[in-house]
Amino acid sequence: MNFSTPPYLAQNVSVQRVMLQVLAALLPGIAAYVWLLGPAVLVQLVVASACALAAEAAMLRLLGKPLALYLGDGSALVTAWLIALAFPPLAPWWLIVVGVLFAIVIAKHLYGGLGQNPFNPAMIAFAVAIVSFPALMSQWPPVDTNAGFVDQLALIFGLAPRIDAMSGATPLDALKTALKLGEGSVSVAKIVADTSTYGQLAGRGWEWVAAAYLLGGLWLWQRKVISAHAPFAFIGGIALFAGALWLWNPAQFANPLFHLFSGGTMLGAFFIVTDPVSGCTTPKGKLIFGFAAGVLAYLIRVFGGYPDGVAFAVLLLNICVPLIDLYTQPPIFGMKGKP
Amino acid sequence: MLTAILIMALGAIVLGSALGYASIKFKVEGNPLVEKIEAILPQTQCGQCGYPGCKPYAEAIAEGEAEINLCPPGGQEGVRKLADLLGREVKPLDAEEKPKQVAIIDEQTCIGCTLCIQACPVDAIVGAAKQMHTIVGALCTGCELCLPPCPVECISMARITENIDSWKWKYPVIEIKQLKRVA
Amino acid sequence: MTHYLFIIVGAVLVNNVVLVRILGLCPFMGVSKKVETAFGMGSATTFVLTVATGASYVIDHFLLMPFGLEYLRTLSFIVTIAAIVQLTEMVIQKTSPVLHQVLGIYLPLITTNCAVLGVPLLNVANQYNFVESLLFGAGSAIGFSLVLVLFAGIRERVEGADVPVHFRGVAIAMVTAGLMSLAFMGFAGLDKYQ
Amino acid sequence: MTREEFRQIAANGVWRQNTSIVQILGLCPLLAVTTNLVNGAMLSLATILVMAISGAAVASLRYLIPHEIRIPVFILIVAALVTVVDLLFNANLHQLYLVLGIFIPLIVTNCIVLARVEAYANKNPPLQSAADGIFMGVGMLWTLSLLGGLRELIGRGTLFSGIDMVFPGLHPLQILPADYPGLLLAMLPPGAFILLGCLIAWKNWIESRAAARSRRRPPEPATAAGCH
Amino acid sequence: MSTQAKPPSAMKMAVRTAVILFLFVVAFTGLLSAAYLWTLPTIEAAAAGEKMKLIDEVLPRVGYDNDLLKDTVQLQPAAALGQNETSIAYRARKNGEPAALVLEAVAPDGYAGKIRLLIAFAADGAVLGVRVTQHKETPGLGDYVEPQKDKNKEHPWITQFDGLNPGRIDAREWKVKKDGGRFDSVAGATVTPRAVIKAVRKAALYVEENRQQLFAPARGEAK
Amino acid sequence: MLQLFKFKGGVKPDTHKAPSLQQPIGRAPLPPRLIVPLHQSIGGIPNPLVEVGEYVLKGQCIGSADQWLSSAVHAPSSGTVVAVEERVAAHPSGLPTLSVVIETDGRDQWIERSPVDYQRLAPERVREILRDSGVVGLGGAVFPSHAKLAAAKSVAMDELVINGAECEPFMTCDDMLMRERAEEIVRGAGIFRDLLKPKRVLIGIEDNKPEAVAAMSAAVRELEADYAEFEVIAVPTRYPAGGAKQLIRVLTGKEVPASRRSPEMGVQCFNVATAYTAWRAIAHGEPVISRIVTLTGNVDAPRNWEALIGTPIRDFVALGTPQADTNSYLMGGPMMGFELPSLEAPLVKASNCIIAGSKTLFPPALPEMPCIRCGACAQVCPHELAPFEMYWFARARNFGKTQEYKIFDCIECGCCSYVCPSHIPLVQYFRFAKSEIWSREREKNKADAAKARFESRNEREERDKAEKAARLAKAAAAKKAAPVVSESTASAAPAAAAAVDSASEAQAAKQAAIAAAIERARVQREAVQPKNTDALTIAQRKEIEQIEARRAPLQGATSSTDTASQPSPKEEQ
Ligand SMILES: Cc1cc2nc3c(=O)[nH]c(=O)nc-3n(C[C@H](O)[C@H](O)[C@H](O)COP(=O)(O)O)c2cc1C
Ligand SMILES: Cc1cc2nc3c(=O)[nH]c(=O)nc-3n(C[C@H](O)[C@H](O)[C@H](O)COP(=O)(O)O)c2cc1C
Ligand SMILES: Cc1cc2nc3c(=O)[nH]c(=O)nc-3n(C[C@H](O)[C@H](O)[C@H](O)COP(=O)(O)O)c2cc1C
Ligand SMILES: Cc1cc2nc3c(=O)[nH]c(=O)nc-3n(C[C@H](O)[C@H](O)[C@H](O)CO)c2cc1C
Ligand code: SF4
Ligand code: SF4
Ligand code: SF4
Ligand code: SF4
Ligand code: FES
Repeated sequence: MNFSTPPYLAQNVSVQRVMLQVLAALLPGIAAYVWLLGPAVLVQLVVASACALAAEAAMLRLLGKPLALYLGDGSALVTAWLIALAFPPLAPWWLIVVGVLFAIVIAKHLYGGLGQNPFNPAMIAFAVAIVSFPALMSQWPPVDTNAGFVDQLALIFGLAPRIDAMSGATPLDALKTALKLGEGSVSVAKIVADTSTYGQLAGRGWEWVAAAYLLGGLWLWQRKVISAHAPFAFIGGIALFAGALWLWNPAQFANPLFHLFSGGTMLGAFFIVTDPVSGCTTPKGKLIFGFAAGVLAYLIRVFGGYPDGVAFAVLLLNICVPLIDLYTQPPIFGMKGKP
Repeated sequence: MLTAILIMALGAIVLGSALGYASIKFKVEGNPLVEKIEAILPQTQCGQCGYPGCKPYAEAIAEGEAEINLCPPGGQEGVRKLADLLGREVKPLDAEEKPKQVAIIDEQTCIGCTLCIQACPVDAIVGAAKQMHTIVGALCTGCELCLPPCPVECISMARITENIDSWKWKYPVIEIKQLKRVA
Repeated sequence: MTHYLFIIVGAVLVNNVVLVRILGLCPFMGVSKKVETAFGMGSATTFVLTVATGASYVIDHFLLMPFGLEYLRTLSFIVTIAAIVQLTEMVIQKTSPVLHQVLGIYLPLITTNCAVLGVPLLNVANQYNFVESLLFGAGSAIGFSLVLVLFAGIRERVEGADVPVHFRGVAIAMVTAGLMSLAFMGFAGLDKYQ
Repeated sequence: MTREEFRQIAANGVWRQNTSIVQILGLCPLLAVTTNLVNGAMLSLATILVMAISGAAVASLRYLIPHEIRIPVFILIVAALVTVVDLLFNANLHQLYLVLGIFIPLIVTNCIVLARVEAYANKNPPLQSAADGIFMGVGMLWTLSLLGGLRELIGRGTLFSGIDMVFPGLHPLQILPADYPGLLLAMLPPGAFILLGCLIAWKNWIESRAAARSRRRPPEPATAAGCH
Repeated sequence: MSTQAKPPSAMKMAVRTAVILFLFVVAFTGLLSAAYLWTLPTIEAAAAGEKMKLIDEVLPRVGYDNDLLKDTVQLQPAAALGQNETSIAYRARKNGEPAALVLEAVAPDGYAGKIRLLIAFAADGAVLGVRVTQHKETPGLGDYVEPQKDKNKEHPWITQFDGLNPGRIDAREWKVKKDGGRFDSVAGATVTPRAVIKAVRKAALYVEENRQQLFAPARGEAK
Repeated sequence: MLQLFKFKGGVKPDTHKAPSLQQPIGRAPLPPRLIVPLHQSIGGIPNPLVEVGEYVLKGQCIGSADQWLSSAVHAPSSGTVVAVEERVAAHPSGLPTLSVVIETDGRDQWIERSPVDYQRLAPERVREILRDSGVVGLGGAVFPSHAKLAAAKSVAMDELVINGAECEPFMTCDDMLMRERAEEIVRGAGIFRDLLKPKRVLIGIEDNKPEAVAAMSAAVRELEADYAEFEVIAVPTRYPAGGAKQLIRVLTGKEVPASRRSPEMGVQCFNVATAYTAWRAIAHGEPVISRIVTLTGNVDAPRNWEALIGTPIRDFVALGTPQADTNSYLMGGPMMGFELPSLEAPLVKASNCIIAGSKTLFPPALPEMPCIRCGACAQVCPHELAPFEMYWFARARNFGKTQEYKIFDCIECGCCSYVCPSHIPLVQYFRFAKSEIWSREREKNKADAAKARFESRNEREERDKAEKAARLAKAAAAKKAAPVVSESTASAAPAAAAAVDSASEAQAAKQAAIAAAIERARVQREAVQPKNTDALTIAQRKEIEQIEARRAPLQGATSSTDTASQPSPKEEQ
């Protein structure tokens, strides 16, 4: 029997379209990335996508779910792309594979697949990788050493030895290390002036990548794929804390703009804290989620043990989502101003 | 060694007397858990759980003596609720789930012996001695306890069928693939 | 002052008893199916753990150490804790039925919560003074309650998910606890300024 | 104790009522000390010792213990035994003692010990209680060893590391290639949780397969959530 | 089930339970104490053995002939050692002459907190050996200062200190190669080695400064 | 101009209203047979007043209101009753319901009508007339209107809202009614006004119906004198602006929570068609026997028809000549209506619209994907609920949680399903959860009652046992001829003395009787059993009927709530 149910009308929307729009919004950021660091990241994107689709297909088969229906929804691709963009571009291929497998198999399908995972799969991948392979995960190629594509390929696929020249650190990491070694005797201004790692706002050229993510994010917002609550609360959280500490001691703490345009801030704000599945759903909840994630990300990147804190901050807030949602349910029709 | 024993013995006396004193002073009767459990049981009073009624079964569960999956009228749903209440794992019901039934007396055959009235735990049968008996459908819990005592076997069970008022909306989609997997 | 703050932050988040130190897991897994019950368990444990750290400190410093009886620590701590728990239970049951409704069924379980013995033993190992011990005890207990309640929140949600059959129940809860613990690794280093 | 009884006790302890993957008790040592196989196995052995003796002790003394103070008395007995074991480890396996840290004294609060004492030894004769303790411990032994072995293998590519602490002459085995990078996560708490989760799922799978074979009718999933 | 019996009064119950608990406690504490007394010597020996095993790693047995666990000196808290509590230094003597000194130092600025070190100094101030005894550095990254974890099994990183005398080496050289010094380091993890190098140097300078007291033959308190 | 308010959420689907607005309301031809279900409104089931073979006149009452919350049912035309039996109902279940089937004689002869001047009657009497005329809410809920016409005692009535919004796509019956019969609607609203005594009467009409607004405004203007407090207001077009609570919100700014009824907040709402029928009932003495039904969708001639209640839908849809690719028929609008399980079902008072559907008009539902918690549903929910949370728990059958998320505040408007990118039939899940909860509620009540009876029975048995023991003791004492009766037994059974009677003797007699009865019954059964049950003689049937008749009062006396679970005699055999 054709079990048809009201309403018999429906808007022309689908999960696939939502996901494709998210992928599209990532393109400007990817373009800037390629321009800055060479095409290595494209290789990573391909590796991650292929692995994600394969893992997704395998899990769907294993769990007896309709393959055609789910494989095309694009959510695995979003996860894969975010992983590829969050990992160092010259990380060995197997590192990304491990990350993607963790994300798709454990973080997503053990919880029943799309829409049911309490944790952000891409961030699980990142956390697993940085905890397990901190050395590989903190080596970023310096912006200037634009090695040829072939060299990059060789590095990714382990055909060439990993040399020190290829392993710098991100501006955030470098600044943190420098401050730590300086033991209060050097100021941020001096460090930033000293080396060539730092550009106008954040790392040399990195601000362009961040700006491109911002652009894509704003487009998503305009298309109503995401709501503005979480991203802006996230940015606000980082800016507030960075600003306060910077005002208090500009020698030891970088200015807020540096923090907004370096590391994973922009990618996180528009593509990660907005993940509908693992994030909060109520407006107030989204504000709390974004703000607290921003604050935690800042604290972890400045005081904690990892160069950037977006992934851990998001995961920590993922833990709190059910309770935040529970306690921030907006009053329903007719119950405003009443308990 | 002696100090050790002395110090520990001191502690023992203090704690021991405190505990002994409190165990009498703060004695509490009754068990609120039993009531909560009983509220979940279907009150069919059929004894299929192996206990003479729902309350004894509730007491046995509260004591930790009985499994939670013994009540067939409660069904799997009842097991789930008990598991929820008691924080135990859900277990499959220890019997087949039966459809809901009511007892019907074939009035032509009934001899008015009153034996079924005595058997019915919930007073669902009316009638007087040597007169015809009848079962009030709305009150009958379908426990089947009136079947065996009837000397002329005039009582039978009928399935309750759905009508427009008791009709329920069905679970929307049956994910066929999913089902197969579970099976 | 900041020193005390770091002890608390360290105990609640950075070295969370459950997710980082791996103590008190049985109640963590057992009493986290519902937020409400998790909250009850958390409150009961917080109370007992705080009292237990205080009592243990007193026993250790005034009964055991003066006589060089450190080897009796485990024995004396746990017997005292068991007695405290039982007394508390009986008193609450009689005096405040409401409170007993909330905490009653959890109290007896607390005796077999490793954290309740583990935290006093860690206090001894860390050579904390009385105030530090209490803060550490309370902090650990709060950390326990916090993750317990959050975990229960997630479990309530995951119960509705389409988890693969063999993973339903405890197995997926374990995986969830693992991912929570992974998230908590993000706090690493935040207490190093102590 | 009849043979049948013995078999029952053994089957219960080793598989059917396995503390770690069925009763989900005694988790702390299970997860905390299983960074390698040797640690897991050694702690289990210590626990077996404690459980066997405490079971027997409680079962023999059960008529002397008043109901009101049974818990403190059980704990007293267990704690005394644990401390003895602790002292023995300290004296004879000092290095291992340092590695296992507070998890030896914590055998006291290991829920299994007390749970078995309360649920079994308190109601059964000494011999059975001792057997129950031993087999419960054996159940724990194999799960801890398995988990420890898995974590070690995935995390480092070796097996039996730390064996030299117990048998000074022996050496760990390098199972995976020497340049295996090692998934450190497996050695850390998250890895422990996740692997145990998988172990429990594995057991569920085995049981449902066995049930399917014997009944040709699948059981309900453990939790009745989800859709039918 | 003696529910029919009249419950005893609270006082009576208190006495009864107290007595029973008392008996149990006496019995089991006795058992425990006996075990303790029985194992005590072995435990002490094991602990001492453990200590010696550690010391052996930084200071070969051949260099001295006294029982250095007995020949100790108490050090007051000193910033140079990174210690804020008193610590103990062990003195090795050969034929009564000071041969070496083993002390504990702490590098406070490791990547993830304190790194505890055990360092042996020769009588002339040269470093004989260094071992990390406790640290929280990132596994797989900063933990190569621990020889068991070091990939380079031939010449673990920590052995680079052996035989060096900071008094004779320029301070500028007492750094990782990346900073223009003489010490190797693993790329991507230079915070840890920098901290260890600095701590060893500070400790050496401390020994240099207090050599008189530290190697003094008499049992006395240093500084 | 009145200040309008906004309600949150809502959607704007294509309206598809134009096709059925091209023609004036037509009068549907008299069908040969009318099937009139007795249960057409919320509340008690009307009792049948006619028997098979009886001749009825148009407008004759064939089912009387059962209780206060119930509404009468009338014969839509004159003819002969050919059956009073279960017939498939216009209900999503497709289950049958007790209906009166009338073979029309084509004369369409009215029963005597008695118009009244309601202003002279007591309000109570007016409400009674409305009830007995079968006036129920024609906005969809078919709630007996007289029940809504009692103002709350504590709160003064501020506004009476007349609902002409008609926000559902396709549907135009109210629009046409307002265009053509505006005056009678206003007069009907006047009756409501006179009963409720509100300060203002607000007639809300969506602004995509300018003709209706104009017609209604004109009617109000013409009747100026008596209807000064009437105001016709165009409200923004947005589904579900016609939901009573939404319209009240838009017009008055008041939000009526689910837990309260609108009169408690000084406002009440009626549909325009309800007002119209109320006027017809009072001023013309015509009970509700017909209504305007939109016939539209995949038909050649979409139009509004005034059709008799009871018209089989098969006959009705033929009026519009459905196109060849028609694959389904909806009753109600596409947002809240349902697919008719059978065309044999008749039109009822609730049937405001019949839509012929086709693949192009209503594409088959896309496969359901998992919810990605995007929140789109929550944004459009007019009751500001969290549909995805309710869905999550309804799916997992965690009904307690669905109630925490206020599933009973859901008005099943379908906005959430309309926007869901995962194509989840959310409303279905909610309906499923609601009916499960209701059914559990019923079962729980039943269990509680059973428990109470079980306990009282146990108590009684205890008492009986004690009494019996006392009696026996006494008898024994008497036999022994002991001169003194012990104090306690005497007090335990003071009344039993009269019935002193050898207990064992009675027992033996009983035993013998039972044995005899068993024998009798065996013989009887042997005689009866071989017979096939469906070959019963008339006499036997009569007998069964007599038994039934005897049982009926018994049931009535003892059954309190659930008559539903009593199986019909057919199932018995
Ligand atoms: C998760 C993580 C853990 C780290 N742990 C250590 C560590 O334990 N020791 C260390 O020296 N560097 C560690 N680092 C690297 C430092 O952040 C810093 O990048 C590095 O020490 C700079 O070294 P370089 O001067 O060789 O580039 C870690 C980095 C990350 C991302
Ligand atoms: C059980 C029940 C009792 C009701 N009682 C009254 C009442 O006493 N007075 C009244 O004006 N409306 C009453 N209502 C009507 C509702 O408040 C509402 O106006 C009516 O159901 C119309 O619903 P609709 O807005 O969905 O068409 C009652 C509704 C229900 C379901
Ligand atoms: C989502 C929804 C939409 C509705 N749309 C209309 C409508 O467009 N017109 C209408 O008269 N009633 C509509 N109703 C019914 C009204 O809520 C309400 O029942 C009616 O106006 C009350 O009048 P009545 O009792 O006279 O039917 C709708 C109800 C719901 C729940
Ligand atoms: C706005 C938006 C943001 C998303 N962000 C993430 C993300 O951060 N990580 C991820 O794994 N998937 C992300 N997804 C994809 C999808 O929600 C994710 O795969 C689910 O968590 C899988 O159940 C995103 C999707 C959307 C629409
Ligand atoms: S089986 Fe269920 S309904 Fe029957 S007596 Fe036992 S508890 Fe009651
Ligand atoms: S009538 Fe029969 S089946 Fe029904 S409740 Fe009574 S004994 Fe049970
Ligand atoms: S619109 Fe659909 S997918 Fe989005 S939250 Fe609601 S139910 Fe989920
Ligand atoms: S159907 Fe219910 S939940 Fe959905 S939008 Fe309408 S009122 Fe809200
Ligand atoms: S072993 Fe059970 S709580 Fe730790």
